[in-house]
Amino acid sequence: MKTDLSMRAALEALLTVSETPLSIVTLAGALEAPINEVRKEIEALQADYDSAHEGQGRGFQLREVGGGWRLYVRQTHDWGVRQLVVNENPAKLSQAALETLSVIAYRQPISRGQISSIRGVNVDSVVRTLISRGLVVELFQDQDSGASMFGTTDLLLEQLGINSLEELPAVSPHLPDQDNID
Amino acid sequence: MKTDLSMRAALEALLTVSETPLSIVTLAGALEAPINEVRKEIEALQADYDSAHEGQGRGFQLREVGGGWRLYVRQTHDWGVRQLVVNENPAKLSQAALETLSVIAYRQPISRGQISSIRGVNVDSVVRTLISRGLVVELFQDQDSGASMFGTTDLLLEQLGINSLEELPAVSPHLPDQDNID
Amino acid sequence: MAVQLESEVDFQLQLDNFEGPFDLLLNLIGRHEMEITQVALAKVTNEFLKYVKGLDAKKEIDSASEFLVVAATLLDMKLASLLPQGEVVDSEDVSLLEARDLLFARLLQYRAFKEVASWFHSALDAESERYPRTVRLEEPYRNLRPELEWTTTTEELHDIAKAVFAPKQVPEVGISHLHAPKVSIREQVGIMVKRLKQAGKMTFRQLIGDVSDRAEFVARFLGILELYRIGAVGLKQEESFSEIDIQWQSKDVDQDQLAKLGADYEN
Repeated sequence: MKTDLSMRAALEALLTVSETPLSIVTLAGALEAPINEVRKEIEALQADYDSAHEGQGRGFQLREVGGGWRLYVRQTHDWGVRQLVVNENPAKLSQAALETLSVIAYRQPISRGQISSIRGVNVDSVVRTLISRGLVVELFQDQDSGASMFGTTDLLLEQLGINSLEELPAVSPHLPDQDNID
Repeated sequence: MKTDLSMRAALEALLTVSETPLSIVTLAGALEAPINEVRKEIEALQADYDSAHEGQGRGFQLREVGGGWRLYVRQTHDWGVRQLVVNENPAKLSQAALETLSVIAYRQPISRGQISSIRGVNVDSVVRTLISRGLVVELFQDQDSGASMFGTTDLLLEQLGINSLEELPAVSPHLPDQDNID
Repeated sequence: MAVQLESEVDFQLQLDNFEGPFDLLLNLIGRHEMEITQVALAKVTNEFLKYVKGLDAKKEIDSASEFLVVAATLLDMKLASLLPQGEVVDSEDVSLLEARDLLFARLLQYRAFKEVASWFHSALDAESERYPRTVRLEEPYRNLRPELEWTTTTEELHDIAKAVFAPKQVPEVGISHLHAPKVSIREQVGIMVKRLKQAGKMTFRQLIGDVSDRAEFVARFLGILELYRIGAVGLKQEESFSEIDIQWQSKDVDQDQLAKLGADYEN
């Protein structure tokens, strides 16, 4: 049987990686622990985070939302987070992002690996940016490879002022077949 | 002027929202705080997390990896997390790719030809794979030979779980000097 | 394709299993449970040569030449070990010693990187089991991002696409490891013709006496063969491994033909 403190640490581990709120039942299942105890320890953690740093609380807090528990930024620190978000997300797309976007526009549906082999660099973070900007979406998963296949959105068409991808001027006929590229 | 504790909480907030390692410079920029202090407080947080819960450490830890700081699940708790989230691991590198990667890591900047001469085989396609995985980049072109010179990326450091090339293990003491060999 | 090897243990080697000559050599030495020493190299030379014989040079053109270089060095070493140990140190002995040391050095170097590659393997493996926090930015904060400033027109996007899709400059074949500056056979022929015209007759050893570089050596050898082909020189060798005499034969050889000699090898 685990001591309370090690269960508390195990709960922290789960909360660290979870994107969605975790219900007490889910947490108890993952740790193979009684529901009552899990609830008790979760609440102890919440109090711990709220009272830390001499009562001002940690930069994150535990909140029960929609039937589950999740780590959130503590509101007090909005300012720093806002600065970080602004600094890390320039208003204009970088050249790398534009190049990647053009590859996706002309070659969709296309996987990250296929884009990489055309551009000759790793494109993971650039694709993430394009998705977060709403210009690119994951369309589906390739049945064979399991790779996510990406395409462009209506927002891109809107930004370009066109109605459909067919209005994009064709690229040169020298263009090698997709098959020859990856 | 903020007290140390409130800076510590603000740093926690930034680490909570970030999906990538944050460099001290980025953190200091977001908080408009001196770099020295940020580093001091980050290290204090790291120690805090490691010593919490009566010395067993919190379920998360702060690690400096690939040039930045990031929250990770503490290794002790990986087993619990594994049931909850699926790690999307990229395909494993081949033996040839691993050997080429290690040559580049220790001998950068290095050209394809120089790698070939150490490995005794043509390395073009392996280098291409490493580039598209984001582990290797072309640094510059050699002025004399025009050859592309390659080096490793921060992403490699991140995926190795280290913060700088200096943390690589020493190569065999028998290793002769490059100059004497090619 | 598999090669049967002479060995206490009967085993077969699959050609595809080896990444280059060092990989093979290390494996052979490892199978005999020996450290990398001259003795070890001498012992595995036969096995290595058998393997090289089985190389499909067309299929493995990339690595075949490397295998041959290593095979040649091993053969040299084996020959040298058969010769009586004299005190005479001529330039051939010195170059043999150099070739041997180079082979040792490269083999050790290869092994060192192979060892360290296993650290990379385990570090990458271990780290892929770690869990960083990768939680997407919370909704309210996502809206804090500065609005996207879109300034790219359809034409510009098209231009970018064209540039990205344009065939990349073909990466130069890695020849820098051949290290030597390019040696021109035409040039080497010129040097040799001048000397032969003066002397009338020289041994091949004399003709290459001033050569220190392997590529130059090869160029002169090929040059002699070319000269022989157009009838400019006669060749005579009394017995295997004895001196090769080269006789300048044609005082009125076609100068055009002579000038073009070796041009086929360039570019």
